[in-house]
Amino acid sequence: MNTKFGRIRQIVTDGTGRAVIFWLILMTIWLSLQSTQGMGVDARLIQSYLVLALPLIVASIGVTLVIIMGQFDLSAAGVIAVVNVTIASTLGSWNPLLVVVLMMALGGFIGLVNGLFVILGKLPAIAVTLATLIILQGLAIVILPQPSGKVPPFLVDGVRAPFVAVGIIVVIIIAWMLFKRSRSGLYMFAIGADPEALHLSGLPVKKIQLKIFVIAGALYGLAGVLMSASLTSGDANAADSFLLTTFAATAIGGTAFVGGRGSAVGTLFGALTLLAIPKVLFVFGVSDWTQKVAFGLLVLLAVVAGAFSSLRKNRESMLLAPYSTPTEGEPITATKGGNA
Amino acid sequence: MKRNWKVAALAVIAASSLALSACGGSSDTADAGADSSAATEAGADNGNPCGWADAPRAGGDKYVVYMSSLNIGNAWQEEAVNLGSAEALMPPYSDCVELRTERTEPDPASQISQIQSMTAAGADAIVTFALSPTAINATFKEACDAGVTVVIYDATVTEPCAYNVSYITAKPVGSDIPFMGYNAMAALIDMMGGAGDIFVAHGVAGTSVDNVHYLSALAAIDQLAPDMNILTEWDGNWDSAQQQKETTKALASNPNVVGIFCGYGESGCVKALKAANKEIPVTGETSQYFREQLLAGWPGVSIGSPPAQGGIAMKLALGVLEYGPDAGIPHDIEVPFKVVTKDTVMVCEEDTYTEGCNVFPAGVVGDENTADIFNPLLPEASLTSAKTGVPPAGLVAVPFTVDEMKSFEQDPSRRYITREACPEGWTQGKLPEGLDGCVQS
Amino acid sequence: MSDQSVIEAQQRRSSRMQTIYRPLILAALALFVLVAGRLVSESLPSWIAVQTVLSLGMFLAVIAFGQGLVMLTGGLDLSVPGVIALSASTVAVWVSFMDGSLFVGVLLALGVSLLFGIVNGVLVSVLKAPAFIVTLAMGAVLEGFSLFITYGRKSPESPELLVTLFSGSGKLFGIGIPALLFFVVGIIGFIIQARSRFGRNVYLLGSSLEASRIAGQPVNFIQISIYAVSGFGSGLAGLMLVGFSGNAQLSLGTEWLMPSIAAVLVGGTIIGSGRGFWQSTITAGLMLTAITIVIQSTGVSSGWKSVLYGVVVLVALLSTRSDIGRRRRKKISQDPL
Amino acid sequence: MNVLEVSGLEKYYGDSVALDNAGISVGAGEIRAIVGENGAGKSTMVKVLSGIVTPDSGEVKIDGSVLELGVPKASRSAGVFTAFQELSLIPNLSVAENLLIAELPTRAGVVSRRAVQGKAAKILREWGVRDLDPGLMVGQLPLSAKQRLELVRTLSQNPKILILDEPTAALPDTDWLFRHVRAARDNGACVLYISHKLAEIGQLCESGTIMRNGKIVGDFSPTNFSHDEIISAMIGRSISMAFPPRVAPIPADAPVLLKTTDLTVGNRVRGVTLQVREGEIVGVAGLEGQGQRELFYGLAGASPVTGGIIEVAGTATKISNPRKALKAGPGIALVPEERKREGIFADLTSVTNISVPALKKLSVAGIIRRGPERKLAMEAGRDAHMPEEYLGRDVGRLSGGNQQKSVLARTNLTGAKILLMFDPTRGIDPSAKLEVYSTLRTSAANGAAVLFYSTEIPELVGLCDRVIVMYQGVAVAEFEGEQITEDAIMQTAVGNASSATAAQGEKA
Repeated sequence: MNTKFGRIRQIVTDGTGRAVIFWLILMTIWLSLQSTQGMGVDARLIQSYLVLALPLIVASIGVTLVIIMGQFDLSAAGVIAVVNVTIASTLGSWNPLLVVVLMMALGGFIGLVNGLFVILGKLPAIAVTLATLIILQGLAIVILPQPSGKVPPFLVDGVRAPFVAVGIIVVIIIAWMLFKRSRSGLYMFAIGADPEALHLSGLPVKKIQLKIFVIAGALYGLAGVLMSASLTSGDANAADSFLLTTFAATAIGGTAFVGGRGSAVGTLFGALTLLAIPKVLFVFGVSDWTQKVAFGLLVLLAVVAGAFSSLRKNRESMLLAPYSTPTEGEPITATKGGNA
Repeated sequence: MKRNWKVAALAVIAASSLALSACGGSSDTADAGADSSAATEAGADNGNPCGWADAPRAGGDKYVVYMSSLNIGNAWQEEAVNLGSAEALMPPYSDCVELRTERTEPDPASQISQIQSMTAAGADAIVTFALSPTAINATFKEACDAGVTVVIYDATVTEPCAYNVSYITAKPVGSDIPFMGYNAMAALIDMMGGAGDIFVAHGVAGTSVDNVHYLSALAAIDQLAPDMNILTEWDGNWDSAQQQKETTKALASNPNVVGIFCGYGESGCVKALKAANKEIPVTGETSQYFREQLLAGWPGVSIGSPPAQGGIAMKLALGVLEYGPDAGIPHDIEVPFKVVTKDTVMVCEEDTYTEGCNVFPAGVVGDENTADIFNPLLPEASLTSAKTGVPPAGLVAVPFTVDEMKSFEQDPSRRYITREACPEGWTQGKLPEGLDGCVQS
Repeated sequence: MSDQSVIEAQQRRSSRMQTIYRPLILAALALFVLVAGRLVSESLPSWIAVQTVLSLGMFLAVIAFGQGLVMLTGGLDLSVPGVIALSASTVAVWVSFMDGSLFVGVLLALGVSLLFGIVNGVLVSVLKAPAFIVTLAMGAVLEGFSLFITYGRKSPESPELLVTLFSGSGKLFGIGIPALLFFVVGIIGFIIQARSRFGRNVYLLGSSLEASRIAGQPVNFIQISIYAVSGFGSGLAGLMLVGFSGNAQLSLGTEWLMPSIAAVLVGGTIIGSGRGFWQSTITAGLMLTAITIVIQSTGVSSGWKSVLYGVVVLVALLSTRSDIGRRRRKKISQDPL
Repeated sequence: MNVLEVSGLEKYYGDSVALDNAGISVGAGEIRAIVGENGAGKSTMVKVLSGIVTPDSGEVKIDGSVLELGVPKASRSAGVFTAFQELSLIPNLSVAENLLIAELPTRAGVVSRRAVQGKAAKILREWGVRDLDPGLMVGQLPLSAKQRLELVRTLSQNPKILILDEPTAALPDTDWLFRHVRAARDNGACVLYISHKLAEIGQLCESGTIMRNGKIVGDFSPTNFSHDEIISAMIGRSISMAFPPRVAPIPADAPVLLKTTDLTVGNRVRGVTLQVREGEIVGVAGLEGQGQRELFYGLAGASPVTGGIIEVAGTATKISNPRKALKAGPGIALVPEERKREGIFADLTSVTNISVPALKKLSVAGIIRRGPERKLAMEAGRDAHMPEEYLGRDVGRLSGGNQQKSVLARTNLTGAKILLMFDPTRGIDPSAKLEVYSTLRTSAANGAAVLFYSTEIPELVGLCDRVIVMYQGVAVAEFEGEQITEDAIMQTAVGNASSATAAQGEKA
């Protein structure tokens, strides 16, 4: 398995690796066709593509964390909408950093409420977050009856400044690498796999779950800020599509919906893929009904390919499972694995 | 064995997705072919195609113009984009313009992405329906800065560099009072004899168009029938299915209603009323179904957004390309609309514009299609264009003159509603219709 | 073995709680809501209101049936709006443009819905792709297809028969046909889910896929047939809705997806377990419909309305929580006696 | 003065009682056995002591100071450490991370793999475990290794109060454990040892406590109490712990129902040749993870067979899934290893669980006739010694024994003549075990061919007509009649037999 082929095989069967590959393919198609059509490829095109992707990336990562923990969260779209209209209606001229902190706190608070209902109220997460979603989307319209308002200019220009988007993405990747290896990170994966075992080990499972809900909420808050920055205004309906796209990004990123496994980096590229698809369709001149069909099929392709290869992977791992001699003899040898 | 056919399944998906992209592409090139066939040698004094003000951004012998609407299978959206496309495919424009039609998925990110793509692909003009009056602004600004002419129809945007072609603040033909909401509500009150309780349907909550309609309608109530009650309100989402569902619910809780302020999707309201066999006054927009009901004597007023705005917006865009951005073409155009009641409803000859006609013969178009494709500003409109996006042979566009366009400029007092700002020399104040507007300072 | 027998008694109670009490509670709540509606409209409660709740509840029930089965086995069917749109436009286009017979049109529509349901099922069961995302993408594809078949056409109108059947204009003993159909749907659904072999297989699969496999159940076939049924149900709903609203359009199903999921959840079905009962789902559907009717006629602005709706859903979830009975009894058992 | 003083513990789940005024006191340096049927409250008491479960009332004193109940941290800091029956290990974390889960060493908030693994490796070495790579995912370990890891994790905390709940359920060499338990005892720890295996208790414990229905029903001294006496006390009525008698030796001409030749499953089963005759119970012995699971699952079509021939009733058959297995010749049915995951439908009633194979013939026009279903389930249940009053109940709520009985009842209903019983008696109480034995024997007497794997060698000795020993995926030895002794089996199972070394070489 340590042959070059083996390693390539490993990348392809690994969710994250596959997401990256799929994304790279789409990007190549897009940019190559773009450059052959009229205007060439300039940095600003890619820059604005990344800026547009940022909110989805951050929100989807929030969703991913909750899913890794073995729970479900539909409230992202609601939080983002509320944050967006709050900024546009009242915080338009506030200190941008304060805005970021406040909005992440707001998101975190909503995450806390979700978590309390799920963990203490013993209600299914999907049901609770569906309810909070409806509530939050309503609140958004109450706060901002019609699109208007402005976003702190520093935020707007800040996010658009060259290399900021790339910078944020790099930061996200590093942050994930660290979080994954932090205690909370390990516990998150553990809960997703077997909360009972963690409980028996004497660890505060509920507290950890709550923590993840809060972190996810805070990330939605941040996503709301980023979206506001790219919309430069408030619109109560602007975030509606996040309800489903966040999950699509997570799935394309190779995170299984069963808990205990998954990767934020995969999700990051899942989100980038989702936003690359329209670009590809555009350069192909795909419009009208074919647009929806092609989009659907590409998403299916991404996900099914993932499911398919991981299916084979499982089968192999079954066959390659190691021997063990429980007597104190030769050591057990098997593929070591980290989370995700 | 098992695995093999899984592979097959994947292969199928992959293949079909590519196939679709391809056929999408081909369909587009077909459009291009349509006009290039009509293309002639672009000869002109200043060397530009058709002798227009500036050279095409992408070079080439034609101006690249994008026409875009929402991809939601909505009859009105289709007609608007079709009338716009047809305009660019009529002589004289067909020789100067390469038309590219697009559809936008209904979420801001998609539209932003698409506008960016259009700009990058060398658009000279973008004529589009905007999802939000504010959310796309930054992107429109980028396009403007890149030298693209951006024209928005129906709903408006607050970005100053973009041209708004809209009916929202306009006056109906033959009326001195602006605002569709106000006029519709006034007509409803009139039909109800100035008293009684009503339902009010919103469009999509949280949009400016809906807000303007709603507020001006409320203003009408305040001024004309202050003691009238609104029993129930709902979000109709400008969708007849939703309108019907909501009307049915509302009738369940308030069967004693005597009038409905319905708006787009009115056929849903009427159908729900019929199911409950109640024949009460309804305000609706311009669907063929509703106009036919009026023809059959239903008490109602049909007054709504003309899809002709698509064509008008296209003409404006081409005008800007022809005369140049500095020719003084106004950025705010008000498109007049018609008020039709059971007394003024009149059947058209199929596919031609006879003055005053406002409904097609039964069976020519579908229930949801709008009966109101003709507009004083778009005499060259035709049913074929509205249906297919391709003008019937021999039909010729009637270009605007700059003065013509100026004559339809929006009244500055109503500028605040669409731009959230007043022109210089004006300050924010209340309009006679009760809305925020601008007053001369 | 005293504790065992105690557990048994408790089991009896909690299962009755599930199969009888909860649906009754929900139905009672639905009625109560209509009565309480008096506060916002003096013409409530009324016979019309009851009929409306029943007929709208009928559409919801038809969609929630398949949705419920899918959720029992740990999935979600987000392709519902797509299937509804496709089946609706299929029948409408077939009848109004191809001048085909309604019968064939209906068969076509249902056939297409069934087909794509099966495709969903194959992707989920055989290729082990997450149902959530498969059905989501499939929904987009189907919306594309229904755009395609109605593309460039005048919006297709519904066959007369469907209109009279489902628009509520057609009546039987003075009662709207849809309202009556609610009970038909309820009974058929109950027979399939609670009494039929197929229903049993669904519960077994939902309770434990592995055990089903070892016990020699045809798991893939069952899973595929579940999604097929869900597709078929949505297709059926498409036919009903195209009759209800008089013409086919893309948006026909969009307003029904979330309510169908909400009905199943408020009905107490737990995703990916063998727990959940049809009678609770449909009564939950009735209650939610009644609530929307009353909320609609409150004077508050549309934003507040959805806030109110969300809160009510949350409250409904809390009040019908499956372990609530057990908790109460625990307190009793704690006192010295 | 006792180290552990428990008094008046009460715990109700709904209106079922798990602990009923339970009290116990253990002194320093004492190894106290706690015995009782499943559902007697042993595990609940363990969880109360560990702070996992909060009792409704009661008090726990350690060294005279009251322990804060329901707080895991408090219990740990008071020196209570537990090795749980249902192993508290996380499958997707490494051995090292599991070993140190409670206090993972972090560097700048990040848990450094190297530090953790180093520390873990040291601990493992201290406790004489050299066969566990700290970097391995626990999910990939065989059950025996997991159990060992759980034990090391508990022992390494130098507990003041050491609680071991069924520590040898999957542990092959008990000596290793006993060595360390005694060591802990000598360092003044007090040990609560919960087990169904009375033989072990006799070896290890000085004193014993018997629980029943959440109550303490008395103490006993393992040395001078007979097993039957203890068991009678546990279940409240007297029974004798005897295996059902073997029927007369199987006639040589009895038809061979199941025969494999060089059967391979992945690389876990590497060329197993065996045959089971009608009316015969063939035992399979082997330490955890020697391929016996794959053998059973391969035969049942639950794992892909990669080579060799399976002959069912004399005809070579390809078995690609459990459904095919049931249909093959006289039918092959499997009683799976993981009862909770693969055996029962926890959310559904026993009737529903049992009637699965009969659904087709129970239903008319796709509708299940419920009367006949109940009747059929009741009969099948009776044959499997399933008390009728449980039939209407969700299986997930029944004791392990009754769960297993419902699985056996279902297996019988399939009418399959070839029964693959994979450790059907794991973790179920003595009386239930007896009933399982007799069920097996009866079906064998009725002409079934039974392949029977058990982790408890005495069962194989007591029940089987023949025993095959697996080592490293190969059948290394076969014993018949008088040859079947615990010692012989154990010797070959750990690979000491000459054939085993051959297998070794084969592997290398």
